[in-house]
Amino acid sequence: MNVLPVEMGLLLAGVLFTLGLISVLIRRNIIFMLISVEIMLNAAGLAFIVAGSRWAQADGQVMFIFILTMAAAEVSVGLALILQIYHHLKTLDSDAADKMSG
Amino acid sequence: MAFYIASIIAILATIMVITRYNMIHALLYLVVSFLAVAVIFFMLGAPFVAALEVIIYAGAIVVLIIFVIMMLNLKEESVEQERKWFSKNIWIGPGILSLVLLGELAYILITSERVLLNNSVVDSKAVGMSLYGPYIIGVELCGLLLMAGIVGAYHLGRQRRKVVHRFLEKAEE
Amino acid sequence: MIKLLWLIPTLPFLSALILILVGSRLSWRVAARIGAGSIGLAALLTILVGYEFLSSGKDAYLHVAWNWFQAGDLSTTFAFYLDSLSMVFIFVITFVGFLIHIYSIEFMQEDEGFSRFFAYLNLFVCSMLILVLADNLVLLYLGWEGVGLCSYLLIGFWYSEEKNGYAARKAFIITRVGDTAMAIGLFMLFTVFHTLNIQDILTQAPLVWTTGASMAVLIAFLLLGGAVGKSAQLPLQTWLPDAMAGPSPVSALIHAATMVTAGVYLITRMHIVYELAPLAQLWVGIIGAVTLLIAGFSALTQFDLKRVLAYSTISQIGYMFLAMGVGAWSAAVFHFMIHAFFKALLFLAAGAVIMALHHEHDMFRMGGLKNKLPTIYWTFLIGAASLAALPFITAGFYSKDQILWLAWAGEKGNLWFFLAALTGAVVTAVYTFRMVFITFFGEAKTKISHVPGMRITIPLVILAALSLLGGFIELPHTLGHLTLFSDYLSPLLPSVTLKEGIESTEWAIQLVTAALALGGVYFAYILYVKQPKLSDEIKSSTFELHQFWFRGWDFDALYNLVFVRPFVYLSRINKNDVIDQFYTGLVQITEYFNTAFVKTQSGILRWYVMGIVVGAILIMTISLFVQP
Amino acid sequence: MMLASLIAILMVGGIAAGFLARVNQTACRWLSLITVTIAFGIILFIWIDEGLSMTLTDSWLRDLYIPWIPSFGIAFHLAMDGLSLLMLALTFFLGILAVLVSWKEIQYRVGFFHFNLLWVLAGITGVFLTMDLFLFYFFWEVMLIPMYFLIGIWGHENKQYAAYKFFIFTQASGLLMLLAILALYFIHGEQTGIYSFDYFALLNTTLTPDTARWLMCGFLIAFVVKLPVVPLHTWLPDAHTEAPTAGSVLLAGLLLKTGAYGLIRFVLPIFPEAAASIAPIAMLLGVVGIIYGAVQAYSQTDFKRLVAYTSVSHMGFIMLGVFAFNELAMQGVVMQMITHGISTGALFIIAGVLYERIHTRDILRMGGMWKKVPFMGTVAMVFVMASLGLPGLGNFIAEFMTLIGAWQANKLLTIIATAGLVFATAYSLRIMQKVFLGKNIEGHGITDLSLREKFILVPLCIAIIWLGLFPQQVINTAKPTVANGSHAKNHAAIHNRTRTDNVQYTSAFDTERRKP
Repeated sequence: MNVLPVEMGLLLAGVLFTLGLISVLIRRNIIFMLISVEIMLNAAGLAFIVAGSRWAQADGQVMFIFILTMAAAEVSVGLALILQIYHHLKTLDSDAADKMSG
Repeated sequence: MAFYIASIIAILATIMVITRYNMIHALLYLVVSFLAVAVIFFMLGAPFVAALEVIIYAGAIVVLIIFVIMMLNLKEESVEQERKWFSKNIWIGPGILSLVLLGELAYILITSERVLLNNSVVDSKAVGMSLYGPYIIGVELCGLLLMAGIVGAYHLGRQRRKVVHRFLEKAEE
Repeated sequence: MIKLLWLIPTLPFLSALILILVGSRLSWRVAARIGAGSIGLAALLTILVGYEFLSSGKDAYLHVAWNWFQAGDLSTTFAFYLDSLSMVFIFVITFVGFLIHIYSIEFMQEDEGFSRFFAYLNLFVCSMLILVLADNLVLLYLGWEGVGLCSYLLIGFWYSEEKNGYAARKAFIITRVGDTAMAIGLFMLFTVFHTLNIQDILTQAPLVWTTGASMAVLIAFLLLGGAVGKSAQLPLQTWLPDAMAGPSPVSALIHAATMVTAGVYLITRMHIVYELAPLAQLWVGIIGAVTLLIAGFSALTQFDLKRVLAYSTISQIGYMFLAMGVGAWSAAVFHFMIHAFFKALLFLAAGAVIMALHHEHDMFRMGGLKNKLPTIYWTFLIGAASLAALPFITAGFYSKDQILWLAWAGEKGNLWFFLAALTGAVVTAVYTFRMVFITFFGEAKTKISHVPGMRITIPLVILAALSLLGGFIELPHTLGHLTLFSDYLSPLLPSVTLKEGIESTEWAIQLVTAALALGGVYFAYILYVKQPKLSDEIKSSTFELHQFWFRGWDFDALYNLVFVRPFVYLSRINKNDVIDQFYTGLVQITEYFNTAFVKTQSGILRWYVMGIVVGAILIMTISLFVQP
Repeated sequence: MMLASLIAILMVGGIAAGFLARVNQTACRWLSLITVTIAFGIILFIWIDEGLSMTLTDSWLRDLYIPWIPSFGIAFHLAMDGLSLLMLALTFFLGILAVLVSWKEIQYRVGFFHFNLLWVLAGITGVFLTMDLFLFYFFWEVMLIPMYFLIGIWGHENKQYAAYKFFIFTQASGLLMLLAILALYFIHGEQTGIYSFDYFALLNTTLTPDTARWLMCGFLIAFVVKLPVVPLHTWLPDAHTEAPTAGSVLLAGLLLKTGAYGLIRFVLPIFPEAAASIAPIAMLLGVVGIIYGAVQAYSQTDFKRLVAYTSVSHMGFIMLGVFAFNELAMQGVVMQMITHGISTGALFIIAGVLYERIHTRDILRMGGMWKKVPFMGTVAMVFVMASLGLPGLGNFIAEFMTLIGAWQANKLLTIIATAGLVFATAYSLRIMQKVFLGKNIEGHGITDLSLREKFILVPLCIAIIWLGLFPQQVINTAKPTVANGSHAKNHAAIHNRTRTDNVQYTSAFDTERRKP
């Protein structure tokens, strides 16, 4: 296996994260926003793995597992919320849920 | 070499995800992206995590989202709506911001000292030792979190049964 | 008997207390007995105490009622100190006070506030007695403010008239200005002597200060400030003419006989300090001289009977100040006593006239009362003669002559003082007899509605007798040379050192004085009886000056312009408190920011994410490019 | 134990009264009255029993020490000296009157009103007794919140605004004090290794001049806002005007005094040098307050607002006296705290009594009342005279001692302050003129004081005259606190005598002991 420089891994993580971020910013559909968040979480996990691999330690993977757990919980709660929002507002438009505006 | 190929696939797939109008298509590309990342994990010497990536991300989470989309029973008009929401101008601001962020990140990485990855494999056993050793408190917290997630999802997802008199319901219509 | 000294102020106090608490339920007869009776008892007690005091031959008697308060170095007692000076004062206060109380029973009979009137009057007598009997300056200050309060209450006695209330407040506030100076004087005295006990201060003062010590001068000036306020001297004299809004007995007791002479008492009491502060003493004399002239000229132009008397009071107290200014302490006290007799008489008689003419104050609407009210006429005439110092038979002549002589011959006297006093004497004679002639001579212009009864005439007669005979206890060198009064005070008050070789001129001075007084009377006779048109001509030819004097030399207007209006204006424009604007401004700014920032709380999720991104970029940029 | 019982009685009584009102409102009023009277009785008992025999070296009467949160060095520490005793006597005296004045005035949510009233009193009691700074802050807040409700629920037209303003001013300044307390706590802990909020322990903290000045400012601001000192006074006219009568009485009579008490108890002993260094400025602020309050009072047309501004003016004397640093001035300050509580409280009660009858506080619409209500007029005259400092009434003793003491410290300022008495005369007489004298313009037909109102006002009258003629007892009681520099250190004697449970505790911040 080729020996890779660390920054390439991290750069990949950064690119993926940025793509997710752009998506969050431009989408109005809540489900798409949730998907984009998943992309960003995944990118963060990738960064951890790269770091763990750099030191040949298990800690990076442990962190990834934590992120994974969190993502799972987040998705389940998030989807439940989406169901509720859709139920109440009859739309997936995140801008429609602006009752909290000051 | 394989790393670069996988990387490019991941990036391309992700770009496809964020540009689709149809959710199901986007999710399929997302699976591809996750799989590519799983390959990278494998190459980085983390086979256990690669497996988890496939099973949980590409498997469970994506499937969950698909289920929800199916529950919502979205039709063609949702795709149309997505198209309507998706103007060209909307890209400009987020794009610039994100690129700035990415640029700064790249700058940090490039200017930092060049370090090569360690080529050793950290197997699942080591991960397990680590998880149930020094990180035990984290595991417990994750347990709590999942618990809260389950309870929260159940509570939020429950359809409240409206107890309204039928005449009143009629009146509402 | 002397042990009962404490009862003298206590009796009026108890009576006042009873009248305040249950007065409204008492019939006027009972209220009058309590009110006047308590003063009568006090007067009787004064005579007994005085007799024992004089016969004991002691210098002073001290009665400590209780320790008032003591903190740090300051220790004050509620103690009464009787010596020959306070003896004179308590005698005048209780005795004249008693006569005025008797007079008031008839004068106020019809008034619905009868018991309230007596309560205030008794409270006044009590405070005045405390003032003159006080053993320390704090207690003196208590009496000092107490009489101020009673003066306020009594001037504004008929409170439903807005202008009475105004006069009352004016009196209180202006005297308070003087009191403030006096209070500061007390602070300074305390700082120097660590005590406010009068006798301790007086014994220590010569040891601590040399003559002319700046501290002594300063303190003397500050105390003078208090005296000037209370005694209605320049520049704080403006309240007294307005104070005539009160009932006539009040004017007689408070604004002629007793309270307004409190300043004289204070300065006489502290005479050692003034001896040590020649500059301040000189100013006492200057203030007295200027005041007596200013007030005298103002008195010439008044048409309200009581206002003439008010200005006359200011003028006569000016004489006392002049006397003190030249160090003639006992002459000042002597004039105080005689003045108390004849001025109380004049006020009471004027009150009787006013009452008889249905509350008519304007002299020019009186006239011809000589035959209709003969008792009043004769007593008023005696009082006026005494005030004008008609020679040889009136007490006023002897007391005033002494002052004139000492202003001329005394070591601290000078020509200007003498000339001022002399001019004042002429003016006094003119305005006094102008008053007499206008009021009692000529034809009657108003009908008499009330003929005074016994309770009014008896006090008048007694006071008239005193105004005539009171002077014979102190006669000048040229006329019998009797010095009962000054001998009596001599252990306490130093006598005046005369200039070298001046004694021979005394008879000449007396002659001039007598001639001028008689001349003044004759002048008034010509102007107001013989040729009334002449007075009108003079008046119209000097109209501006006349009005200027009539308004009391425009001091009121000056003070209104300089002090009252700015204060009221400042207070009015700032009614809503400009400082609060700062805090409301703060609130407005906060609210402005609130409305500005609340827009960021749009409820649109993507905006929040955008915020997070921008924040992240900022932080990263800062950590990248700003190296610590 | 008696000290804790004072607070406990009031708190329990408050809760009980709150519930009792659901059954019977009159019973609730009686219960409150009895509760405060019992507390007053206890204080009088202590005063007669021990207060009179106090000496300069043995000046602490009672002490109660119960560890509360020992790991942070927080204790339930109450102690009483002459100053606390006087303040408590005033508190309960006015407390009784506050219950009485509300008898007819408050008809809405009676139970909650009395609950708040008693809890304010409990808070004030705590403030006057506690010797633990954490506890002090606790009670400082306890007295604040019920007061907020008193103004906000039972006040007049603009009550919400006034309540907010009052709350924000006091709360914001109180937080500064909390910061200063914490800083002091940590500095002391670092120096000695003992982390404690105890007043007597913190007294011995050595501070650099700079630190001391900052910390003092924290305390000072809390206290001068409460006092209040110009320019931090603007909450007071609003709060006093809008509060119900009982609220105004408590505000003017007691809450302002907690500020003055704080200055005497905390600022001067803990930061003596820093306090001395700002003394001229503080005195200047006091004098500005005297004059400014008096000028403001003159133009007010709202009776209660006028009286509120007189409070600002009178509190200036406290500032002047406290920072004059001598016994005379300090005695004057203590005296002023008591007499101002009585005289201003009485004026507010009179304003309330008038409001009940003619439903206005505008003095331009009053006038000529004397004819109708001579008794009320006489009582009002006494307190108006007290407020202008007439000798023979308590306020004179206070102001005279303050001024004569201040004269030793700063001559010019004292002269200006003395001149303030002239202004005091102007505004005081204006009250009398506009309300009771002059003509009855609107023809109000009103009745004189009822028996209950006489029962409220006559004791106040007697008290103010008594204080004017026989003030020595009060002066003696306060003497050890204000005259003796080492007063606080005397506390060790009684403290050791009573403190049996000398608990050894480990501090949470005690790094030495936490090392394994």
